[in-house]
Amino acid sequence: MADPTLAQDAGAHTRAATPRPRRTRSPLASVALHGTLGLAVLVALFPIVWVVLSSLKPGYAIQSSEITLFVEPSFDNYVHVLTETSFPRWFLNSAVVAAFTMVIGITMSASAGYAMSRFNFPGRRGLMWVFLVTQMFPVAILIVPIYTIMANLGLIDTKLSLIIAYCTVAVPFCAWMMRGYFDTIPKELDEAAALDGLGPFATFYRVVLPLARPGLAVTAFYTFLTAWGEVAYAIAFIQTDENLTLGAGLQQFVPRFNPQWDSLTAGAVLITVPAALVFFFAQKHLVAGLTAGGTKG
Amino acid sequence: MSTSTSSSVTFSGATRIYPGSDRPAVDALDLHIEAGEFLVLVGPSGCGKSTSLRMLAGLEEVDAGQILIGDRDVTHLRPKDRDIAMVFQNYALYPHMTVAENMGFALKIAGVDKATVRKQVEEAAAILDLADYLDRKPKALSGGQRQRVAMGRAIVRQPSVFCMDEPLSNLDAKLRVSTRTQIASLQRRLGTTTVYVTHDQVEAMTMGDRVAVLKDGLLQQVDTPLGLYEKPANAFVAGFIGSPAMNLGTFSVVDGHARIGDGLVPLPRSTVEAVGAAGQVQVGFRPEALLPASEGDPGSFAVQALVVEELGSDAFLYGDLVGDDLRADHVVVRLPPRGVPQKGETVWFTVEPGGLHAFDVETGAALPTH
Amino acid sequence: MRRTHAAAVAGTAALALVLAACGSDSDDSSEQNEPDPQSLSAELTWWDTSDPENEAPAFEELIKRFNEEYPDVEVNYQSVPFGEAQNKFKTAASSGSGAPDILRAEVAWVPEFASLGYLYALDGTAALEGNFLETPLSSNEYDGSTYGVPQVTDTLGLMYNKELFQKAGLDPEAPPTTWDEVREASEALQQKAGVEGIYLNAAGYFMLPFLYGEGGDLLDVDAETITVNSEENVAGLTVAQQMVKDGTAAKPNASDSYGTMMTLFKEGKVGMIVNGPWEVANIAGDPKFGGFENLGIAAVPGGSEQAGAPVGGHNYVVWSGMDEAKADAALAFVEFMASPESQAYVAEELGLLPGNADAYDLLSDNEKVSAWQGALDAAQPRPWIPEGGLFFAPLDEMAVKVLVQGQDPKKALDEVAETFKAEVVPDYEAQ
Amino acid sequence: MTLSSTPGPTPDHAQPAPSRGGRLRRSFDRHWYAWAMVLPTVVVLAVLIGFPLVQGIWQSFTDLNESNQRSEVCTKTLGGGETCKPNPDAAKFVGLDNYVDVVTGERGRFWLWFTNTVVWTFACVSFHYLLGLGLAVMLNRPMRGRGLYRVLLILPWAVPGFVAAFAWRFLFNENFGLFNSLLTTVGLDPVDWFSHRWTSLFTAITTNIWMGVPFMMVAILGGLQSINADLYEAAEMDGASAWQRFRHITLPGLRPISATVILLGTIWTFNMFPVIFFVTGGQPAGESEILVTGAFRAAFEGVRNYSLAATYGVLILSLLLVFAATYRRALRSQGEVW
Repeated sequence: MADPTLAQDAGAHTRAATPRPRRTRSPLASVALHGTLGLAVLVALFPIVWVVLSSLKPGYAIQSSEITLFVEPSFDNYVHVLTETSFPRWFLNSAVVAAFTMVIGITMSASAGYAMSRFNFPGRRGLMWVFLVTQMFPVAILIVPIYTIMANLGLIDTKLSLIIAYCTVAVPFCAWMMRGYFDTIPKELDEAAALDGLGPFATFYRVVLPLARPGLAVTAFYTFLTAWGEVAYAIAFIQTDENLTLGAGLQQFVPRFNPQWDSLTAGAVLITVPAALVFFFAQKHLVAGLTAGGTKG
Repeated sequence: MSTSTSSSVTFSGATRIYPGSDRPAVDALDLHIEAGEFLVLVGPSGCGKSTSLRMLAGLEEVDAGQILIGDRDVTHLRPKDRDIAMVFQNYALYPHMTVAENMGFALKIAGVDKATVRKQVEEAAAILDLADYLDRKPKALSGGQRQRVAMGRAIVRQPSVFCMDEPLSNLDAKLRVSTRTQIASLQRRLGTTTVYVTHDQVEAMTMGDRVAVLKDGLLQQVDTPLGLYEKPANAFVAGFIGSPAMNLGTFSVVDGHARIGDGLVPLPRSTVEAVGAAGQVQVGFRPEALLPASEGDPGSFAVQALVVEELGSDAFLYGDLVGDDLRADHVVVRLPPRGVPQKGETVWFTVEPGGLHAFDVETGAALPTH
Repeated sequence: MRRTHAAAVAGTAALALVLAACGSDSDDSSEQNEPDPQSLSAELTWWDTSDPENEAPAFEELIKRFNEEYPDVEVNYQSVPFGEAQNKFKTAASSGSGAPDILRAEVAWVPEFASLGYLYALDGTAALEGNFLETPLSSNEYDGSTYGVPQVTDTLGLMYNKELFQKAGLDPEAPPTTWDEVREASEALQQKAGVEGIYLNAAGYFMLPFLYGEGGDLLDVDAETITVNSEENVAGLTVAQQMVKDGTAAKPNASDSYGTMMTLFKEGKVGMIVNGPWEVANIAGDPKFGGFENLGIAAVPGGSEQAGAPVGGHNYVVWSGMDEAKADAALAFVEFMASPESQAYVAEELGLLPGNADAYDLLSDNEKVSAWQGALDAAQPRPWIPEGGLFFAPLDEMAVKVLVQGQDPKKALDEVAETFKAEVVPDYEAQ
Repeated sequence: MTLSSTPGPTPDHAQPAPSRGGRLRRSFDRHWYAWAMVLPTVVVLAVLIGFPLVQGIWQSFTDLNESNQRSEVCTKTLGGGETCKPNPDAAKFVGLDNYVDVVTGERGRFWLWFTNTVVWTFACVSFHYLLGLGLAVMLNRPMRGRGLYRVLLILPWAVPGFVAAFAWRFLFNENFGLFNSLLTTVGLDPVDWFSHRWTSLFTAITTNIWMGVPFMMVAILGGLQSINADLYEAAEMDGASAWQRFRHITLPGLRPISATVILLGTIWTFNMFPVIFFVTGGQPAGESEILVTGAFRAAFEGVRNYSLAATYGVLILSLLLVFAATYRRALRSQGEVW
């Protein structure tokens, strides 16, 4: 377990599989291991690297018969995207939408997951299935009816419409996962809290949530990513540049003819950076969070 | 530390049936615990002792019957409104809080001002010898220290009832014995009504003012430790209480005697009358209730020694009844440490006067023996 | 000729068309209650589907000019990528909320939107009073009413690289006029200039010149018959396929064949392409191509019957869910945008062809516009029916099957006809 | 001490009320907070997914489309009023016609899309799992640079889907892509990736594998860390080889987490719209379309066919439900419960 605060009182926790004292690997095995991982890293990185390299080229050289690593490398494309397009506004909108999706998504999935983990209420088992089924109906077909509902709620062209829609995408999985995570937190802690005078909500908020940080980190990462680069809902619900998010905004660089490869590649890099940063801070918790969620899921 | 107002506890027909189960986990429990009393709930696992405790704490629904603390009906009150504190088997300390925060949490929730909380925590810590650890997180403590923090958390609140659910089971054997006495003496000092759950009958006997024995959700007997030991209400209690356990067996009754192996042990008249036409009786005698005898002594029977354990202060002989091939149970006999029989030897014993217990074969209920 | 559409006569010169088509039925009733521009006050939303990077500034400049005349009409300009606009507008319009007051709609969208009740009919309003080209205007007609006003028109033409033509010993001022001549030019380009002769975009729309060239069409609207698998069309398609098979044309890609065509042409790696006016600025601006002087533009090459290319373009339409109180403002805006001056401005800036005939008078010395004159002569209207939006998915598949995968044209067209019958126009007769 | 004093008066429900109403009330008293905690999620899901789903099931038995959804067709003339006439062919109930049309191939290419979907889902999920497992096992060993490897290998997860799709499409471009250029450099013929059904699917599958491995890897890594290390030591004592340890300890230890991620992975991949849509665009000639993208094009190009879309939606949902139920039963028989 990556988070030591949980490890001791949980009782049921297995001993972490920390590096065991092992025989040293043979040099050959070592080379094979690092070689394989190095190759995997190469595969994982090179499409990203290729986009980054492309973003440094002038527009006409990005899609070209002659494939070269560098053509007049410069940051002109970035300057252009950041100063002469609505990119900064989309970026801000995406940040707002992703942040609120994250907060609301975490709140919803953590409380639903907690209820499913702790309370044996009528309808609990059905709910697990309902969550699964919501993942099965294709989003592409849901967009029109959801638009109509949003229109009836007067939410078209608002960031709220996106936040709500993204929550429907992310919350079922996150609730499932959080439930698994809560299952690993001893129930006695809740009982102790109940005896100490906390109600169910306060117990959840003051005792259980602080212990569920790794699970929350995964949920945060997942909800953030769901909202950050989403395209389909954003295209459908947002009507003005004022509220456009990155995924939808970037489509403006791909008009019917004459795609703006320069703006598009630079935009793609810029859109990936914050996601990578969020991921970088969350990754420490990712393994522990998914463990619990998955094991009991 | 000021003493708290301690309350009596009354279970009145309290019943718990888990969803999806036909059989009650606790079946119409009637039990009255006096204010200030230390009552131990004991029984094998699955007997409903923990469930009973959790019903009292409000952690478990009560499906029928009532629970009173003092005169208050708390049957459907929330745990926090019952004025009780609980020590959990795994202590359930909040990992993200320091020892002091753990102990003072309930007071903080209740809105007690910080200075008072700190004062009371420090008082409790002094009693439990935890003063040096107040700012540590639970993970930095040893098992015994954690156990004391859990105790401290309970006593800081000065509740009218303590609930303790096997609080010693995570300690090693030696620590368990010393903590056992600490808890008992602490309880006596505080005078707080305590309901203590354990599966260990030694703990039950050494700690409780009274002990309640449960089996299959049914209360078997409530009495002082000595009362249980000397006057078990049924064969289950007789077999459960005492170490080594009472020798129990079913024997046929012949002319007012029980045929035990080759021997005929006389039964009191009242017992014989109670057995009546059944012709069989369940007889029990504790290991220390057997007296060495010689072959042919009236009421004696023979035991062939299989193993002899010499403990220094005592010796225990484990053997088979001679002349009763059908019985597989061993007989246990406590002997003085000197001059013990050899393995394989056949030894004769009689039951000391008043050392014989008799139980109904069908119901297990105690039969009169005087 | 199988075409029976009213606008079939449009095969005459664009400028002649201007005269023939001038709004004969425009009545003057609306002129009497023309509101005072100063007092008109409203907030309008306009979805523009043009290229937000290169084309939008010109339209935003027009809005600025509009506001000089109508200071209190606020126009919220919103650029919506073309690929999203149709679905987005329909989703919004069908739910009754979120659609723009005014939309730049592709010609094929108008009958479809109109049939769904999403558009205001503009009959009898000032917006339709301009002298619009008949063929583009006809795309706005549905069920006896007119639902839109032409913004720009376009068609396909043969575009070629003059420098490569010279290298290949071809006359840059005498481009091929038939597919056979294209074949010859292509051979010359391949052998002498060392480049590909022509690149054919494997897409349904770009196959139409081959079909029209043999006198074919997709449907006979009047006879309610599916004619897409006619012998003429098979013949036309065979011409196209043969060019790929024998190497006259470069082998097209199945995916992004349009982008590949453009990149190769701009790089000077292919001598000829078939494309429209919307790409002129893009090609001329590419550092590798050599500017507008190097770009030759001609009518699409002809088949055995004629030279014919489809008419495309965009119209201004008004959403039927718009608050009618804004009618005057919306009409004033559309009228302004469709005026000869505005359209001429757009043509000057972007090289797009106006839909308003009078604009051509103002553009007589604009070479980018006049270069298309010949191509416009060959422009043919498409069947303007609501189902028009469904034509091209099966046709695109057909184009890939025939040009990329080398399937039998007859079989591929029969499959299109089946799909048309099953999913597009079930009430029509199969041929 | 004030603390130990009796709190407020006894609530009125202290006396158990045996009546039915009382029981309901008690059930509410007992569970209201649980319900309150799931309520926001349930309401949002019910409104935004549940309602359209039920509506969709109903619509799939009608011939509802964009043009016949209104009972009247109105022509509005700007500034000139409105004329309405009843819609001659308003939507009506057609029973199972939509399903018959779709399954018999009368409309769309259901079986082609279905086989593509199966191949796509199976290939993607198995490679996700196998590669994720392999990398996770390697990363679970103590070695130099483990943290760095892990960060770099998870990075594709942080790339938004459409960016990844765009990048790979770029790499696979037949004329200007890096892959064909490399093939030419080493003297091989370039591949017309999008001209054949399977090579085209291959590009999409490759893209999706690249995108999905990190999630699997992280999930499995988590699973590996929850396996008790004592088991490995015990097995080593018993003389188990590395392979045997993997086979008999690692794999069974991972079974619970594998069960979950494979189920979810299958559902997600089955409905993965953007990769196919952006990478192959269905080329060549619609042959690389999967059910969701095919259904989208079939129902949303031109006049939208809502009933057809709903039919596809219900078919997809049913297929996945059957899969999930079978899968769960298979797991049950192996002793896994979820």
